[in-house]
Amino acid sequence: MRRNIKEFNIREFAINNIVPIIFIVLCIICIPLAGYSGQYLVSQIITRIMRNSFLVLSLLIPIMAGMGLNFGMTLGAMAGQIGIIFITAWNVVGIPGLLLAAIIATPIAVLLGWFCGKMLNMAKGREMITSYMISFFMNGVYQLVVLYGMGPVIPIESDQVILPRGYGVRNTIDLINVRQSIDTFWQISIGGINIPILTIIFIALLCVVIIWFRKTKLGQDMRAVGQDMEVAREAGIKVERTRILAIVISTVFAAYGMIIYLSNMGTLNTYNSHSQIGMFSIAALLVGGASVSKASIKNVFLGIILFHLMFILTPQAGMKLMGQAQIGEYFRVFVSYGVITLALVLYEIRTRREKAESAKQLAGLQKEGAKA
Amino acid sequence: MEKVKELLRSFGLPRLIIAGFLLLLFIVAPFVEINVGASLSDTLARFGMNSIMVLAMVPMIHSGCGLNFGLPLGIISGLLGATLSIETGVTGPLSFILAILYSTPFALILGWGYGQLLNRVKGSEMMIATYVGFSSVAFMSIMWLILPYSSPTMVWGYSGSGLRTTISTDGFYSHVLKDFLQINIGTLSISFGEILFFAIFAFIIWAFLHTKTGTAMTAVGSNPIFARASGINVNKQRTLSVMMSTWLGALGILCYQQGYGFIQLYQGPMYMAMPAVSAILIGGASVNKASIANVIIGTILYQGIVTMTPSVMNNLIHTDMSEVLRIIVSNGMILYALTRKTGASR
Amino acid sequence: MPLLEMQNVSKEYNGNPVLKDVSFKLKQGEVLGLVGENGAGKSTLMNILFGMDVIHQTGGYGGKVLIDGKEVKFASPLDALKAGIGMVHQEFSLLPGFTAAENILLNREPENKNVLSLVFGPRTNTIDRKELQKKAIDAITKLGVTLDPDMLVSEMPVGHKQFTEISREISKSSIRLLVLDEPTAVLSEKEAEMLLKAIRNLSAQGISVIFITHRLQEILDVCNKVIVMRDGRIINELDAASTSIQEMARLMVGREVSAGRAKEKAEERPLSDKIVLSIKNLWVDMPGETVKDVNLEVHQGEFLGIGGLAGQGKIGIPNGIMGLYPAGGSVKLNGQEIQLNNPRACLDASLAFVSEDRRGVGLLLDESLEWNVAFTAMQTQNRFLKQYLGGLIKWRDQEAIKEITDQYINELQIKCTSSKQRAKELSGGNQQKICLAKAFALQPKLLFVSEPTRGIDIGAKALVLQALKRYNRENGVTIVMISSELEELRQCCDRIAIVTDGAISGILPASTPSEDFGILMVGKTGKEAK
Amino acid sequence: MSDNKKSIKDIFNLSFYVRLGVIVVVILLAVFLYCFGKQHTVYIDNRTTEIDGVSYRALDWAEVSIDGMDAAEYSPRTRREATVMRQKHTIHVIYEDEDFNQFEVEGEFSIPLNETRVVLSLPAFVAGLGEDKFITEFIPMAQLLGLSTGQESSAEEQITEEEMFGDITMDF
Repeated sequence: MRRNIKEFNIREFAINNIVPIIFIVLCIICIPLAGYSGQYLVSQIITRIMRNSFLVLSLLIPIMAGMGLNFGMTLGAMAGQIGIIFITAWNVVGIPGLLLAAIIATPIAVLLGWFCGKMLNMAKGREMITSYMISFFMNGVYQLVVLYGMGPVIPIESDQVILPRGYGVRNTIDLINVRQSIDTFWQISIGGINIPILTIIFIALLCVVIIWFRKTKLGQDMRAVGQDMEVAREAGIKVERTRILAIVISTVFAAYGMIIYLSNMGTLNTYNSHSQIGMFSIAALLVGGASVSKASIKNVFLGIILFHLMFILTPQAGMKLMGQAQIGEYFRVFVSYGVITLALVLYEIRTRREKAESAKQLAGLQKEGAKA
Repeated sequence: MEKVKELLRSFGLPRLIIAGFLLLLFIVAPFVEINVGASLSDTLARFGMNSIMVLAMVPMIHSGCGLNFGLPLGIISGLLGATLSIETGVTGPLSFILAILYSTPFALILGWGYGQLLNRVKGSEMMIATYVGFSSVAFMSIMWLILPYSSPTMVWGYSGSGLRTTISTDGFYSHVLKDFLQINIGTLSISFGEILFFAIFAFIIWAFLHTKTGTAMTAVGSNPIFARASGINVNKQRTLSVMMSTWLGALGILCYQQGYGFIQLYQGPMYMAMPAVSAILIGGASVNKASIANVIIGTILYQGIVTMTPSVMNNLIHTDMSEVLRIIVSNGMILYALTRKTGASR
Repeated sequence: MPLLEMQNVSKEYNGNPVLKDVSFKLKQGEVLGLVGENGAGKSTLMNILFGMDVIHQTGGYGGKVLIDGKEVKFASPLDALKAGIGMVHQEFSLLPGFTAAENILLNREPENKNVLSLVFGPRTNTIDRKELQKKAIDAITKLGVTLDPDMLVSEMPVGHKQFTEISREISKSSIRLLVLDEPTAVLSEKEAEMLLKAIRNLSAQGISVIFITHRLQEILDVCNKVIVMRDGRIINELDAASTSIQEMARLMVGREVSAGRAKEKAEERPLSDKIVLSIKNLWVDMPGETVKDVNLEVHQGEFLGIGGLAGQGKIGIPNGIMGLYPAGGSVKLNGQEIQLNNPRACLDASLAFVSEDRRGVGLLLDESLEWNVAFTAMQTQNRFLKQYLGGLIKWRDQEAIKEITDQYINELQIKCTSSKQRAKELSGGNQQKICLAKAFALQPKLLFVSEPTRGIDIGAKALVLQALKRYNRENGVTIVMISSELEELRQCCDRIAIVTDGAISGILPASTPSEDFGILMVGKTGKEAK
Repeated sequence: MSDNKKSIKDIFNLSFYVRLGVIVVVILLAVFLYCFGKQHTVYIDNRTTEIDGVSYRALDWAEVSIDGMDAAEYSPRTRREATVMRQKHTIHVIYEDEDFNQFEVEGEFSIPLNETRVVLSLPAFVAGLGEDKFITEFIPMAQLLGLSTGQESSAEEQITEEEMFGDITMDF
């Protein structure tokens, strides 16, 4: 009997953590194939944690409020990019430039988040596909603003940013002036690996904010709304407003995350930096073992490490194995999408299984009754 | 007055705006020196190319599986059929028939699996469908690189392996339908071949919906609990509808390729579901109701806007904003359908 | 001065009086038992007390509600809460992922002020966990039950959930009157005892309680006085110390037999010996209507009624047999075992079912009446189809469908513009008739009808019942009708089975006096009656 | 209903003022960051120039340092650039005239806030002209001569559909 319970638990554990387990296995297979040195991998992973964790952390709050994976975080990324475009055009450099970008991005992100939240309140029960479509729709609006509005309508004069035709922003903008300014501001080197202290402080600060947020009244309300909107409403919690706030906060954090991301990358692809960000961030979070309804800071970091390990390894592994780096590149795209699909499907199946439990209980009761 | 209002409501405000906008474009067109006849034939040509993919939305909407964001899966079956047909070296119209034949088993098998998956995730089909589509595109991107194709028209010249990103259908089935029964009246040229091809499949779907099974499928979409209480195997009906949608998606892409002249591999199919989805929504469908009329009206309106805006815009303000406008209109339409209360009567 | 007083309260819904001239007084610390059948007006009375939206939307109420001798008119339940009235509903309103303490103080959490809240608003104050814990424990102690404040609701036994709900109400500092709506329905005996003790505790602390229940023994145990309601009236106000279960049960269901009604009574008919349907050890997992162990035999050609109070499982029986909810056990039709959990098998065996959930299960709201009537018959029996190519193509036969629909529209007097009208545009009564037509079109051997008169007006009610009766008498079809209204069952049925706690507690001929049914309904046969 | 109406006191409470204060502080911070972080390119120009009809001859030799940064030598017709942040700067010039007499001049100048690139004319500065005279807006040569930059025709970038939806193989 005892043994049975133990076996059952292991199986349950494996089912509940299938995504991280797949990734660990995948990485273990790929590490020798790719043949990178440990030092290289560690330094790469650190760079990528610094680059992406802010973005991924921004996803946590809507999950807490029961709104699922916020595909609309792309909206925040757009706001962050607009901030970056402005400071580049104005030639404001270094950390002051990034701070200014964040200040510019904040009201835009709040506005976009509010719009997104409003929309999602109109589509309860299918938040995810709706937030996904919002990101597509707003992508169009963003293109309109950036490609046609900037120059004639929004006064920006800078050959660095504006296309020679006089309006519209260039395809790629070199962010040389803000590039890694946070990372290099205060950096220590351990065993040949550079560790950017200031970035770590920022990320740690956000983690603390999220932990603190969970303890606030608003955080408690969000958890309540996430579990059962009707019960929360009966208790007098303003459900709609709480949900909008969750999205607004997420969008603003995503905007800051995007600024950190871009400053680390050093170039801005005006028209597509943001579009895949949501997908990759969500995939990273899911790889860390999060689900549609539950995610923690632990998931974020584990997810980024595993996901990026795969990200770094697969092209090289593909090269060694098949002679084509491209295979590895496509493979990691496949894995990213696949992980999201798998996580969504598993979540649905699990919810369903829980519903079927009560029937089993009844049948059991009947059997017991028959015996007695 | 009440009746007019009622009519307006049933027609839907966004649809009215889009139709009005298109009408405006046609009115403005002659004044900015645009040949209306050519524009019309362009619209019709695009209708012929895209209509079957829009038609592919109908079965799944009918069975309550929602909008088929997983259309890329059908497109991939079509691509497999197309590449296999070219690989055999058969040329001319026969290669088109061969492509259809080859893609059919893939479409049915993939559609069956896809249907099984969707049955397990009732209620959030659309999100999962989107990602099924995306993952399959990424997976096939790998496959296009490693599958042992050898036809020199398709593989990369320098490495001798892996398929090209775009493959010309010239000499195979390029324009087989387009040039069939083409009639030219002045600047207006209409290809009845494509329209006939669409009409055949539209008729088949229409007829199917009038049979016993089709009725059951509609009932499943209308109220799955009612259908179950009436002894219908809901999952079976849904799977059938998904298989039909996937197969039509495969046909749709073949039809598109013959008109366009190229096969687009790799990331090509990624976002092809979006135009089809928004076209049927513009045509008046909702998340769980659609008809053949919706398909026809929607495709004409959507393609009309796609063809007319660039030329009119360009001649009018010397700026081509059409691509951006298209993104806003089509995704805005999907968003509208998703956030409408009536869309979720279940 | 009484804490609560109602003076001549009355209420109508669309011209139907549901409450007539209700007056009573409740003193501080008193426990008042409120009993009555479903639909006797208990919930309407409570809705009025709480100022629920339904009341305002349907034209308010007549009479006066006084608290401390002053007239009050609550605009919303929140106002009632402010005045110190709390209610614990039958359905739990708890968050499964929160602890008992968190649930008890939901949205009333004690907060620690911090600087950020000045910028971002008071919702960024952190929650004072210690204080929260303390307040929760205070409430639990006040109630006098054992409840771990740190336990997650999802891991609690049902009883503890109930205690959490009650604790939440009494944690509100102003609470003076607590309304408990069937709090013991879901509890085990031991838990129920604890709850009754808790009620006495509250009463001792000066909190008044209105206790709504169907378990009459409990009324005797804790209440000071009992109000029995029937048909929207207070039939009697009894002193709990000097009444008995029998008396209450009689008052609850007993009706003055008026001359008009007597005529409607079903005529006595000899019962056929042949058993059509035999049910053994049936369990059904239908939320809110769980069937635990039902054994029942239905005779050829009879009109069997199944009654019982809401939530006892009577509705679960047909839903389980027809495969709409997971079920187990054995069901035999004419000696042939019927496969459970398979609606098709039941339909193929010539069973038919008119569901109580018209809009959810019974109809295709977005489709035409024709589809609604003919669909099931078309799918299961291949009727209304034209066959081409040797049956390969089965084409919908529009004419045949229209014909049968028009036939039923005439027969059942369905009010509609045409047979093409969409089902959702019809009124409730006409929708119900469409559901009947759908079932009749199946030409079943045995028909289950569940709550056929729920939510439809009186005129339509009579028509529906007549149609069923006629169908039974003229076509010889066995009908099993489930209804919450005993009177309705007595009008049509030959025998009536009463379901209590997921099992049949007794079957009596329809002519049996209604008091006997009342006893069957409320008592766990014998045990509580003794 | 009366609860829903907020009195004026409720709106103008402490929280309101704090919020207002925070917004003002953030805006001020933004302005400060803009001034502080804006990078300007100063082209230090040592060539003969004519201002208000007066001609100033290029210095024969000069050593210039801005904000105490490394000094650079200038002969006539030299132009060097210095990138600086903020508006106010000091300039330290050591120069020789025809007679090899060394002079040392130190001065302050401030760059107009919205100018990204300015030209500082050494002869004019040394001659002791006003700030608005020796600092002028930088106008690219090509634009000055009315030529097309050539960049224009080649670099007309087309934004295609793929770019609008993003490249799936991008790094993250």
